[in-house]
Amino acid sequence: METLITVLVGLLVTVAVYLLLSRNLIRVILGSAVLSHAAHLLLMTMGSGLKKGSAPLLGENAASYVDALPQALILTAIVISFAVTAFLLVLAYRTYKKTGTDDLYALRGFDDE
Amino acid sequence: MSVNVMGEFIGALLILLGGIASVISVFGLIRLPDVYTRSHAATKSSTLAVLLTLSGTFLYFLFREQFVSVRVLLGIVFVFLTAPVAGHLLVRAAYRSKVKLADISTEDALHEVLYTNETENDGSSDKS
Amino acid sequence: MPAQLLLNLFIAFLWMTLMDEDELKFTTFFAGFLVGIGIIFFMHRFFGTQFYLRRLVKTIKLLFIFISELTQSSIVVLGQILSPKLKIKPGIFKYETVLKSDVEVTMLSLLLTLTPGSVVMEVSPEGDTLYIHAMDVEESKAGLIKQLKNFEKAIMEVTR
Amino acid sequence: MKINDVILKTVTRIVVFIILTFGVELFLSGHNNPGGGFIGGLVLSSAFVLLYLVNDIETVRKGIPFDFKKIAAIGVFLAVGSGVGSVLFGENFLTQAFGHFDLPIFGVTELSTVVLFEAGVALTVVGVVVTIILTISEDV
Amino acid sequence: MIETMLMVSLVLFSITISIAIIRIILGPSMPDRVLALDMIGVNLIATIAVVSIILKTKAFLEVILILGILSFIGTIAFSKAIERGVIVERKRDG
Amino acid sequence: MTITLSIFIPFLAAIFIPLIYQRIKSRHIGWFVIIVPIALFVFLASYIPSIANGSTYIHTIRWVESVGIHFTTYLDGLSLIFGLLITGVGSLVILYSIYYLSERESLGRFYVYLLLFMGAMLGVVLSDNLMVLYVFWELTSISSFLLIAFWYHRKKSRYGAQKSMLITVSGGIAMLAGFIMLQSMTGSFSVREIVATIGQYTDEPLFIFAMLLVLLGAFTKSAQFPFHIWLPDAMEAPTPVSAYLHSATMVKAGIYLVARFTPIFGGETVWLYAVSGVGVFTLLLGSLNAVKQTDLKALLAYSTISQLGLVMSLFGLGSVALQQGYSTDSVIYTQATFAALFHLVNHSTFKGALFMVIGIVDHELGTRDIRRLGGLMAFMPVTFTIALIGSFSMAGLPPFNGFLSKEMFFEALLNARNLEVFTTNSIGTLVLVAAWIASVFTFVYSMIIVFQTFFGEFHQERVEKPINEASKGMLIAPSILATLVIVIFFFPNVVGNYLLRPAMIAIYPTFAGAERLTPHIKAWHGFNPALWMTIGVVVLGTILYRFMRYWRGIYTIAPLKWNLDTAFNAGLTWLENGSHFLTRLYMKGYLKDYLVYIFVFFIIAVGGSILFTGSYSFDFSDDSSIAINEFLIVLAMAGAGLAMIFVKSRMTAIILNGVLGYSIALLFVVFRAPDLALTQTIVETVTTALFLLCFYFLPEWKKERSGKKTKIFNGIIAISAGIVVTVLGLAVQGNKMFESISVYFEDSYRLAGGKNIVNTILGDFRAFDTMLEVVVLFIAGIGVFTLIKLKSKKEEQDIEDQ
Amino acid sequence: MMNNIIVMPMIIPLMTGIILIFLRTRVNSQRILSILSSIATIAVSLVILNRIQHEGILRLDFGGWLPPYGILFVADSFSMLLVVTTSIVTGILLIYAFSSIGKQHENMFFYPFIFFLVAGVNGSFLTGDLFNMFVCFEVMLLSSYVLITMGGRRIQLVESIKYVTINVLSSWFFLIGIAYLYGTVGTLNMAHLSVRVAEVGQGPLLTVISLMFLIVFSLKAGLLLYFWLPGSYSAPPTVVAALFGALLTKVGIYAMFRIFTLIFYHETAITHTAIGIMAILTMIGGSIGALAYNDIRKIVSYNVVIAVGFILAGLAMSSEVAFQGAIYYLIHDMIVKALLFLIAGTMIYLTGKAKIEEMSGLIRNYPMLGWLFFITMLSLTGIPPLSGFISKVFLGQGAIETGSYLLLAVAFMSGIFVLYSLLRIFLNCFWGETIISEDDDVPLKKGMLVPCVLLAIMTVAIGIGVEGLVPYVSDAARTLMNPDIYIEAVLQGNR
Ligand code: NA
Ligand code: NA
Repeated sequence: METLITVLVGLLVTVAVYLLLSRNLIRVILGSAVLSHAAHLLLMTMGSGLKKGSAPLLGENAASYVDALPQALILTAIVISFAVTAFLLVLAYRTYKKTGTDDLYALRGFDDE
Repeated sequence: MSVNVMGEFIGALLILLGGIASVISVFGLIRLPDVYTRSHAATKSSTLAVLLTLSGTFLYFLFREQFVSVRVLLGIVFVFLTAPVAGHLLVRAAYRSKVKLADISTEDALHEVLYTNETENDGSSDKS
Repeated sequence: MPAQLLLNLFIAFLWMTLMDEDELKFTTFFAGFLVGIGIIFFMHRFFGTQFYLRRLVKTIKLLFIFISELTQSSIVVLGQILSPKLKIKPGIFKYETVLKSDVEVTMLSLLLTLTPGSVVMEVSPEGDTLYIHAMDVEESKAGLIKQLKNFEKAIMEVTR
Repeated sequence: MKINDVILKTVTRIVVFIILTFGVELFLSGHNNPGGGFIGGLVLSSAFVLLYLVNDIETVRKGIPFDFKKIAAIGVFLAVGSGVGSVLFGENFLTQAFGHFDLPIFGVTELSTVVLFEAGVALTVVGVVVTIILTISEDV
Repeated sequence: MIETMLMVSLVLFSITISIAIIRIILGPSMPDRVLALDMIGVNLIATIAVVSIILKTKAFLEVILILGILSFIGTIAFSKAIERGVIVERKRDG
Repeated sequence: MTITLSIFIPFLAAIFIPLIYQRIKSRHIGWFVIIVPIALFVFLASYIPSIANGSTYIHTIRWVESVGIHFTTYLDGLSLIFGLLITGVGSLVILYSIYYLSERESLGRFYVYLLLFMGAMLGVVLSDNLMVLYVFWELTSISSFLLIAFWYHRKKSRYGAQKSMLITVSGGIAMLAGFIMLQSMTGSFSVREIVATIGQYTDEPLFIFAMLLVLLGAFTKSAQFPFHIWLPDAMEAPTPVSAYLHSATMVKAGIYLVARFTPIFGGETVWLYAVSGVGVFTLLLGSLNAVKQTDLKALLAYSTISQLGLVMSLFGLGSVALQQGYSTDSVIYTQATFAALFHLVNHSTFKGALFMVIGIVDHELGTRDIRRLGGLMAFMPVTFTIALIGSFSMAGLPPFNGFLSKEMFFEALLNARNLEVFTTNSIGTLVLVAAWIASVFTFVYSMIIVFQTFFGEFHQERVEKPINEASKGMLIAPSILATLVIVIFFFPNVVGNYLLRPAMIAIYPTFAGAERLTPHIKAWHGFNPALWMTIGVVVLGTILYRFMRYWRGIYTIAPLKWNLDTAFNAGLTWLENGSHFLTRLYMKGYLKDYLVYIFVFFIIAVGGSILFTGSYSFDFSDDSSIAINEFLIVLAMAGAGLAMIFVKSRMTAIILNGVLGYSIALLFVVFRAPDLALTQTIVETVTTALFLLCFYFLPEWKKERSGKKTKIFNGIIAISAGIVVTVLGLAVQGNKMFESISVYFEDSYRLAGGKNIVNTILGDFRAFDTMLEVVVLFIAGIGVFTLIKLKSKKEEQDIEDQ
Repeated sequence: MMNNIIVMPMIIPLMTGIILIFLRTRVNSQRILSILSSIATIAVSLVILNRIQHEGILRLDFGGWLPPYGILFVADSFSMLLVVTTSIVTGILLIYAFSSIGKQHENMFFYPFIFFLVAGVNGSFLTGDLFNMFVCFEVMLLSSYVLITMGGRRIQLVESIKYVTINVLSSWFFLIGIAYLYGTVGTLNMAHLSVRVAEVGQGPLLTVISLMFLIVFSLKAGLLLYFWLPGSYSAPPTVVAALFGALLTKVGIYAMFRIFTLIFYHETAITHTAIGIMAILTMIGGSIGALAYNDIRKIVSYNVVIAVGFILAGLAMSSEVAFQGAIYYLIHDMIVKALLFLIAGTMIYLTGKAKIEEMSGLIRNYPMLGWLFFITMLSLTGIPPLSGFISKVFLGQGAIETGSYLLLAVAFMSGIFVLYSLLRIFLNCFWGETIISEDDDVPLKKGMLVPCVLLAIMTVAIGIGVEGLVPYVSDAARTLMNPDIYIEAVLQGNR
């Protein structure tokens, strides 16, 4: 399972990187969203094993529990990446309204002296 | 076979039925000609599938752990309430965004009301 | 009606004290409540009012109508999907309902939409006309309208 | 023909209350079951989002006349402040206290300062999500 | 026996989800995709229900309701986006 | 203590001058300023007797004690000479400037700079600590910079200032590196301590580097080839400044440094080659260039370069004595150093006088162009006399002090010719010839100054102002210097015994007892080779001067035509253009390019090191099982992910992203993470809603217009990045080295009263993370609000949008 | 152990930021509170710094959970020196903001974002937990995202898209780096990480993982991967640019030092060599960039890049003296870069132009500003006795001690490029013909000048009074050189 997920992570990274290298702003943002999916999955596989134990709830009296720490970390990471994605999205929206384009080739900024 | 095992079995059976219903409905999703007919398959059959499964789950927990899962009950109610609304909204959106009916369609009572008087037509432009 | 409810609660408490258990249990209370319902149903004519859980009964009745319709039409639609050759003639038709309030119209729409083969597409701004998409207009229009009437009646029993 | 959202609106009226109740339940049960301030907050805010989706902003604002930025700020204030609070009690920053109390009606109940912290989290989430959605929607 | 039935239904749900994804990719119209997404959401509910039976835990029952809520909200949002473009209106004109 | 104070007095004065200047506008502020150098001169002069008796004075103020940087002042013979020069010439220059600069100029600024310089220069020569020395060293560069650009509205002034600053500060930085190396070797920043212990370290590999770096500092400051190019442009400064900084004192800081470091580095042959080689070359080049100048000040600048080269080469030759080690025979070589010190003093007198004279000409006539001048002798007799004295001294003619030091220079060269290092390949002769030729040209340009300016016909129409002799005040200072030129010729041994001898002892501590360390200076010592050389100079020089128009053409021939200035300017332009070109090459402003850089770096660094270190040992034995449905989900995710790349509608892409998100939630369920599954589902939905919200305003995707090549390139990067992440992930899974700390948290109910471990971690064990995460969310929320609501109104004033 | 005080440098700004949200429209109250809060932060930081000298490294276990299980703050001289400098610089920059940022911004939560930024920065300096550092980074980054876009001018939006995207990417690298590290050694506490890495020896795999962190912090610090920096630092309002120029890269630099001295210090042949090469390339790239443009903001931004290379050259050398040099330079650079950005911004404010060829003779109308620039230029060049000098000496000693001559050469040469690039500004803009007539003279507000003067005083004071800093800096360098001191303090009897 770990291997499968890690390969999936690699695949998601590939997709995300490809999207990030696009010239369309929305693709870039989508890329960053996929990227964070990949990171969260990767973090999951880095615990002490997938599916080895039950859900980390003491009420259910299981013999062993899965690694809870990565879960906590991912939770934090999800929230942060949500915050960032939200901001980035609004930034894209504002930029489009201001400049009339979402083509990153047209959005060079300072270096186009 | 005790009552509990019996209950569990019924639960599992319901779930299996749900699975089958689900596959059939997704079959419809592929097979049917337009979004309107597909929506029949999707919203109804899959709703059925979920209701079956959730009922099965409810029974399973009830008989196995004597646990009355309010959440599952609430889930059933919720799906009951919302699935048709979702279907209705989607079909309406499809029609208003001018997704064509399949050629085999025979009757369109809505066309005259919506599109004969274009001035009344608000917000049906395809923005997506 | 509140009187019936209070009475029912009283019966439940009574039941609980009669049971005389070590601790307070919800199940005991619930059992008492059920007993109360039974007692009150038999005695409600003494109050001169209708049984306060009448709507519940009617609702259950509506539910049964719905489930039977659901099963019937599900079979029809599943058959249509699975039949080797699609022989459906979909279409949109208009239905003017006798129902008035938002809740009633909504209930009707939900039930109709939940049963396979039909989806409510639009409700007219006045709220009295439904535009319905049917999987097979030619074959099942009559059946659908019968179903609608069925639902309308059952709904009115609950709401009015 | 004008769009008539009667079905949607009617169902929403019921659904919103289910969601809200569920959200509060999640928030409270978080310490022992899945849930907690964050998830609870998200569910609560999804109820608000639903309201905004189904009705328009002006209508919702009439019913819920809060400044959601302030709500978020209050939330953060609570979350950070609960940490500062423990400093005032001479404990390490962010020390949470918990204990089991025998309360008259609820029986043996666990009370924890985490609740305060989680409430802050929940309020922030609600405030922020709604603020974001409102801000974008209002900017046409 | 029960175990097998559950596993089979799990596979069935997974197939449904996979096919729905194909529908999303193929379209052709946007409502088609949203329809498929909605279907995925609903089937996820079923899947999670089955998974929690298999895992013998009640931990995921919350997820069921949440998924129901969210797939509903999502579908509303999408249909409004398709129908009107704007999904939250400032003031409804009607 | 008082010596330390003498460094600070000019700085203190510099602070007070602006205050006084604001009050007293009626009087020339210079009269207040001049008190400072005169007082300091008198004060330093009072040390002459005791220093001559062999005393030295040292005083330390602690500064950065822990690093060994102390504010230590050290007064010995060498620093005394320089101290006297600085204050003495300083007094005269200020006196001169009082008449030279009108009160309309920003005198406050001028004198502040000048005092700053004076303090800095005193600091350079009086500091024992290398770091403190460096402090003052750079301060002289800065004050020079400010003085050169005193008239900063002139383009040429700014250019000159920039050039001098760049060159001297660069040299200074090199020197700093050298100093640090010295300290690293010897463990001390104190020159005296280093001198005392250097013998142990001469074999260190750094020793030579340190030497070269220090020399770089000295050469840049003293305008040695090829760094001399800043000096002619520094002539844009007001003439008093040129006289003071760029001829008498600051440019001699490099000389001072060489002298100071002779006991440290002098034992090395490299030192000899470098110092005397560069010196002679500079001497020759300077004199050759001086001849072709038409601007008198430029002529003097090149002459200064040349004379500095002369002094420099002498110091180099003098170091031979150290290489030979102390013996009665080797003492002879110290004569070169003696000559150097002597010429140093002499040069300050005659060159100072000459600068002032040229300043007078410029001041009175408004031009310094030789081609426009002539016949001034009749109108400006005093000026002429001073010019004559100065020039003839520079040319090495008696009865002026220049004659004495020039003769000693030739003698030193003749002595050096017998050296072992030189005899082998006749370099000695070459040096001798070069020096002699340089002297010939020195003679020529000295004559040019005198004859082309003061003889011939005067044409009023060629100059800017009506001709008049300069005011008496302006003549006082050059007159004093001219007098000194003659006085020193007649009483050279006063200078020799009281000033030069202690300095010699400072430079050759090991030779302190040697009788012949300070020779008796005689004007007449018979017809020795040196005298013959001088006669030769005069004869050939006269001939060349007379027939100049016939040979001037040689300046158009290649090596003489070559101009380092053009090279310098071209270098700077090339640097700027090249920088622009290079930077623009990779700073394109496209986000994509920047991302490509990052990924390429990632692939090379991480991927490369995985390959390089072989960290790709996998171990799949610990993997948990995969159920069919799980496999299907993963497959579906892969499909949805890949499809995102190809879909044509952004809405579809969003839906696919949602599918990914929900599927991950499902995976979280499979992985027993209920809280995650919950959060992921909601967050995914809200994110999707946000996407939809914004989409209303955004345009539909256009087809990517990038070509096939770009797509393939992007694809390769994307795939490589994916592979690296996966491989590293697998490697880590196969190499778990420790038990995770998270077992501890399974005790959460007892520890923190919660049964949901994840929630307990979030709310208790790692509550701080959660608190900050909430803050992050909050910032994003308020930030979105700000981003949308705050719109700048003054859009048209957007400068970057021009 | 009650060390609650060491969370204060983060919590005071955080709470201030939150409270300021409620004071949205009351600008004066905002200002007063801001200043009071800054003073409090400075005071608290100074107290902590001095306590460390007597009591050794201080730590605070949040919630009382012992490391490595809980999160903790660790205050050592290195981190506290940076915290102190940050607090002081921010306080001074706030004064500049009062007179320059404008009511529009002030009503839009400008000050809260500044305080959140500072909270993030100080948190990053103080945290002893790797994942918490990630979170602190995000607090800082999110604030910086907002600040860079505030005002919404075209250029801000365009540049911030790049800035945000690149930072999102670097955060991602950070996250997966943490994932890998956690997967290998199973802990997050930095001291504990150090212990565990040392226990198994930093094998190839751990070295590869350490390179992940190299990428992350290089991106944040602008080490080699600095291409995002010039644009982003040129776009926002002056105060913000100054804040960025002074603080943001420093956090990356700090993290780089922390990680590569505390955890990954075993394989210097790979990691530190890489850092050295990158530092050299950074200095070269920065130097070239500083000469490449005529836009003041760009020149100034590339100067930031040069400094990054310079400081990390100290890390590459990896000796106590070199660390001292780097720390001095860090402190110096925070102050003087802030000053430089302020002056550059003020120049643009006064003239409405940004290119050097479009300005001239400013010194006549604004002599004070001109001389401040002059001091800044000298200080950055490393001219004594200003603050940049001493670090140059230490770094030079470190280079010689470790035989890093190429680093030494490039580092010292970069000083010349700094000088030249700034000299171009000085000569072209301050000197030359005065082109602004007395009538067009935009008055230079006192509120803008005072902060500049304060910063200039600091660079002089630090330069001359450097002995006062010596104990702190040498303690900081000693701790960096001997990770055991840090580990001992964090895991006292708890290994
Ligand atoms: Na996400
Ligand atoms: Na992220």
